[in-house]
Amino acid sequence: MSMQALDQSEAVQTGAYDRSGEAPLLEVRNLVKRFGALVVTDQVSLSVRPGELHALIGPNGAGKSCLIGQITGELRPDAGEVHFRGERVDALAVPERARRGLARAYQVPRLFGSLTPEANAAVAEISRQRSGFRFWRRASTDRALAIAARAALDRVGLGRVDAPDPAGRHHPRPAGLLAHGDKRLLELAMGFASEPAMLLLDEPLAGLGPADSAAMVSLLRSLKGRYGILLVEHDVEAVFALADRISVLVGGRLIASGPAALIRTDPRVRTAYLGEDA
Amino acid sequence: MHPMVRRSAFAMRVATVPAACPARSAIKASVAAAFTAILVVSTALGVAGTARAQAPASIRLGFIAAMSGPLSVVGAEQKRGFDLALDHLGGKLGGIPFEVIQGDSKANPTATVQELSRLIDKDRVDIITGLSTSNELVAAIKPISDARLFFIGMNGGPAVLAGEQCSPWYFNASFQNGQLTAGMGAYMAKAGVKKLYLMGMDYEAGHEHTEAAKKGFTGEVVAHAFTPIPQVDFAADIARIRASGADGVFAFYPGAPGIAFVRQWNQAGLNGKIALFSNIALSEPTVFQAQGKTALGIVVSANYFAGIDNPRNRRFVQDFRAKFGRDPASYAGLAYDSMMLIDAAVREVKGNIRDQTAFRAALRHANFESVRGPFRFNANQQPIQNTYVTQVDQRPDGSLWLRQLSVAAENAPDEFASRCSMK
Amino acid sequence: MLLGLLLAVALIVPLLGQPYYTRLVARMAIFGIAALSLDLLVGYAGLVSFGHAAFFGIGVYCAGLLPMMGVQQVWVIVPVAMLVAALYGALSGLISLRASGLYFIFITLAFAEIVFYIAQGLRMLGGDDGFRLPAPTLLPGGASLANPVVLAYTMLAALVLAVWVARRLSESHFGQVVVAARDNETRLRAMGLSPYPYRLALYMIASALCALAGVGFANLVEYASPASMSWVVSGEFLFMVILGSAATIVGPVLGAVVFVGLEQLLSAVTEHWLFWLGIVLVLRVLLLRQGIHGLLAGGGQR
Amino acid sequence: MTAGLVLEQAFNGLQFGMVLFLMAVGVTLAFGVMNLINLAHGSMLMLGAYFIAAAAQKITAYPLAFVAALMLTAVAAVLLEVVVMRPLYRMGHLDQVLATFGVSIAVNEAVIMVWGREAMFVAPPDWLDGTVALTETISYPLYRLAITAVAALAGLALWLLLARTRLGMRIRAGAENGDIVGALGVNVRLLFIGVFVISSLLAALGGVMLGPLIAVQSGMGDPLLILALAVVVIGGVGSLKGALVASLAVGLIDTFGRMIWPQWLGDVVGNIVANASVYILMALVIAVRPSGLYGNHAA
Repeated sequence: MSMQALDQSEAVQTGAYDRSGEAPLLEVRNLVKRFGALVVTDQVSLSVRPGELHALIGPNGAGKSCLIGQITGELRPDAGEVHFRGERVDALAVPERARRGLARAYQVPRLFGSLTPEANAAVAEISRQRSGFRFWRRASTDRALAIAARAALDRVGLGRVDAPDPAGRHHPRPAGLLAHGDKRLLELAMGFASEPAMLLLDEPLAGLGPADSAAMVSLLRSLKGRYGILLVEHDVEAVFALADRISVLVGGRLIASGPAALIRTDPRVRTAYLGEDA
Repeated sequence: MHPMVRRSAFAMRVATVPAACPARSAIKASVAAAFTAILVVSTALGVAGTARAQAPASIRLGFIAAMSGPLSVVGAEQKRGFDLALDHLGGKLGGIPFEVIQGDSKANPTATVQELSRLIDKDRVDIITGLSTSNELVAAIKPISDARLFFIGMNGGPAVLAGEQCSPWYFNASFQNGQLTAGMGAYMAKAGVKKLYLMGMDYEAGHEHTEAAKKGFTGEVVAHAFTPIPQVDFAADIARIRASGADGVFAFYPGAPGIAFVRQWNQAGLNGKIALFSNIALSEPTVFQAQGKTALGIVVSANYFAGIDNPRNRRFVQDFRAKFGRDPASYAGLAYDSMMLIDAAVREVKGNIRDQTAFRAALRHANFESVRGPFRFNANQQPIQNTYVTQVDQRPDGSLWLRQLSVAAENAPDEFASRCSMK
Repeated sequence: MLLGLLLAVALIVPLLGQPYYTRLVARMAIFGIAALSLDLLVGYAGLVSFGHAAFFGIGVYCAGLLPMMGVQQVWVIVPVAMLVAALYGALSGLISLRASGLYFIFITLAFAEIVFYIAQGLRMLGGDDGFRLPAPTLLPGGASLANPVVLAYTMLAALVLAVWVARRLSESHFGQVVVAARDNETRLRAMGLSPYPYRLALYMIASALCALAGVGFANLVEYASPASMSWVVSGEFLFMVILGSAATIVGPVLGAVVFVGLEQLLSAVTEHWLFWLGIVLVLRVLLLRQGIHGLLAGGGQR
Repeated sequence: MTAGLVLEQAFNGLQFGMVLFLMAVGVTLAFGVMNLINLAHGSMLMLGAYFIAAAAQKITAYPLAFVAALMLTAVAAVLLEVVVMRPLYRMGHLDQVLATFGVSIAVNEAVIMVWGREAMFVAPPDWLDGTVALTETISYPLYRLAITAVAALAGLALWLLLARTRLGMRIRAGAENGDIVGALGVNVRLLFIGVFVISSLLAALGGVMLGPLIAVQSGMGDPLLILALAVVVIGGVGSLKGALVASLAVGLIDTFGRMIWPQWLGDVVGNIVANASVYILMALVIAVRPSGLYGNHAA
């Protein structure tokens, strides 16, 4: 197992403490992104400390997904810097940033639709242990792989999906046919399997029913403190319940940032954003 | 202009789409049945075929030509000549009853080999004749020789098969590629051409034909150009011809490119300004309909054309016209000749073709009356024959025909005979 | 079960002493290997290559050229052919794999056409006419692949081996990554894997495997020409894969068997066989959505 | 190379490019709007040529035969759309490639079954059968100029249709999202038939115009289709501008390349490069821009 994997597990284990004084895990400085005349990211700076759950809220079209895209590397910023674990990463490609510990969940879950949930998690494990160029060993009978995949599924409560039916037969269902909530959980599980330092979650509650929603909130709560999390979410109630810190993005510009209590009472936020609801 | 925005779904489906509506599945079931049947039949054929008995009482003649695919024009014309020969032979080959097993070479060398395997191994033919293109021949001679069967070629003859790779099993009853054009170089020089522009399709036969046209030409060759096989627009080449200052062009373009070349030559207004020469491949009866009047005046050389004057040919052409409504192309004439050659050889050995030494000797004698006039085989079993110069002309009824201008080469062998080890 | 039956028939046929059918079996096995190698790309990686015949042709030309230099041993010819194909696969793959979807389909066609025109331009090798194989490939012990029985068994063995290797490959860690990249490239990237090196490796493997089929084909027809790498042949390979159903390994082999059989049957019945072949293609796509393999495998479940 | 020759070759390259454009624009339109890869597009060119050859035997007035040929092609296109193409729109590219390849070989064989194997004759109209003087020494076939002009007019008409008419707006909207157009009350089925017919007519127009120039024969459209596909990929799939630029580029590069490469590289290598030049160009473009010159999406 590589040195990097050890580093990462250390980061996970030590995540439970309050680290407000520590160096940030992720730091975004003066990021700018334009599409023609439209400025979707306008001098945005923000940071996420280890173990912190930092929520990013804002109306539709505020540029939240674009910001996440620039952090993961799917979009190239026009100006500004992205630092992750003390290293400048804005010139790196998506996979390289991911390998440094950035894991992402998408608004619409992105899965390997034809593979079973277990195999989905196994691919994440293959990615983590860099065994993609093993040409001969069967993935399905690789015990180490199966254990890791199972553990990842269990962690999000997805162990049941792949279980044998009452008659004892095994019907592995392709991930593409899972229920929406399960797809989202599976995507999270795959994020964990790569033992990341940080999770970027793009609206994990969107489209979930009340039961699934509650399960997801409790899962997020359990993750809090162990990973740095940047959470984009529309469900304001959930955000205020979960977040250590909240930043408000309106029209590509960060108009406020701070602890939940401060944001709730911030007059600019109330007029610009929460006002719509109130 | 508006760049169109498009959906960017590259959907690779996984093979787990469930069957939808019941009406469809009924169709599916029948298609399924059909596919399964094909699967079973195509493999079971292997078992069924073994029971086939042999019938040595009559001769089994294999006839293989390009009956499908882009060059099937040639195969179809060969078949016409072949069929007319069957009529004239009255169901007997050298006095012996015979059976024809037909194959389709598809103008594709590998398909040719496969089809030959069917004729040789499964249908157990005694003699094979046909083939339409040079590349088919290159691929075909080896398996035929290995099977120790005689093959009588009906069209074309690449240099390698006349020279280094000549085979005692291969008799070319048509022409070695260079023979179609033998003597044309001297003829063009005599006709007053000072600067000659040579061009042809970029494949082996194209090189051989244009190379042959160069022989004996005393003037200046200003260019020797080749165009890719699929090219059908010759505007750029015609421009270069004009710019080269050539006063004569020799162009080798069989089939569709030939039609295109002649039409475009005409449209560029070069008819009558620059003399256009070729061999029979460029302008012959199968393309007369498509070339129409644009072909008038083109001078082509040939080892066979409908206007050759001898009793055998008069009968052949007359019956061909009666049956198909136009003059035979050389493909038909040479196919007819091949059959007559086989007929004569079988007659000479009194049907005992199993005596291969005698049968080979009989084939070499070529004791038949050819529609093309004088014909005999050289030591390499390629023809020794005349090459005629003809010009596309018009009859009073508007139809085109080839008028003989002169004889370019008389009783001439091919140039590669000395490279062949056969004596 | 059906496969076992098919294999049994294939094994028995060469014993019957009917070279035509023995060659037919060899032909089916050869195209089976070619179709299977294309299935690795089309089925497992979602890479629709319209230029796979280039690698087949490279195999054919290697089997034709090496004997000119006095090399006939299968242990030299096959590795050389596979290596050359893999190298051209790497070279063309480096560029092709940057493109996707429709662009990939036609850039692979372009690379195949480039090889085609090079082969056609090689006048010392007969240009478009091609050339006769100077000598067949020899197995250790001296058995010649020009002997249809030897060839049929050799190619059947190679096919069985190829099916086994392809199975293992598709189920390996590597295979899982390749399938994952087909299903969702974005997810794979976000997980830290760039699909590019895996696809390139697969492209090279598929190219090499197809060259193996090409060596067999050269010995079957004892002849090499650019015709063996034309875009029509690439299209036929795709047809075999789809006819049998992609991403199943044995499906494309079935597809190859049926294609070769169908071509024989149709062209024996009518000279307009191309018309009917076209109709069969359309019907396969419109009506038989799961291919022959799906039909046989899924028949009971409906 | 004299200036006169360069001028004449430029005209030739332009004319070749414009014919390619007629083909390519149909390919790109069908892909843009219906997401369809159509390998049967070459068959539509061939049908156009066969129809004018057949029509010209019955109708002596060229303009009437011209219209008849296009109308017959339109009928064939509607039939093809309804029977085969429509279900393909929702399928993957692989299925489309195979099914349309099947259509192509079936249609190629069908014309043989109807009209025989030998090539058909089409004459250009008398009033176009002459030459015009480009320079004092060089005259150029009037008919080739007419082809360039007709192709340019067709391109212009298409642009006007897309940019200035309601139908064009719908086609463009359909390209963006077929479902939304359906919700707005536009009959998507009819719209798709319309686009398929327009795209087929452009190819058939190419066939009608090329009829007197090349051999009207089975499979005549296929080499042009392959080139048109290369053009579409070089220009960027779905982009009309890309199709125009790439068509002209390919036309000119091919025409001049045949003169230049053999001179620079010798006969053997030069001919190989000249023959493969379109594909080499395609590989170079894709190496630099994987979505073609004007394509901004992964197609």
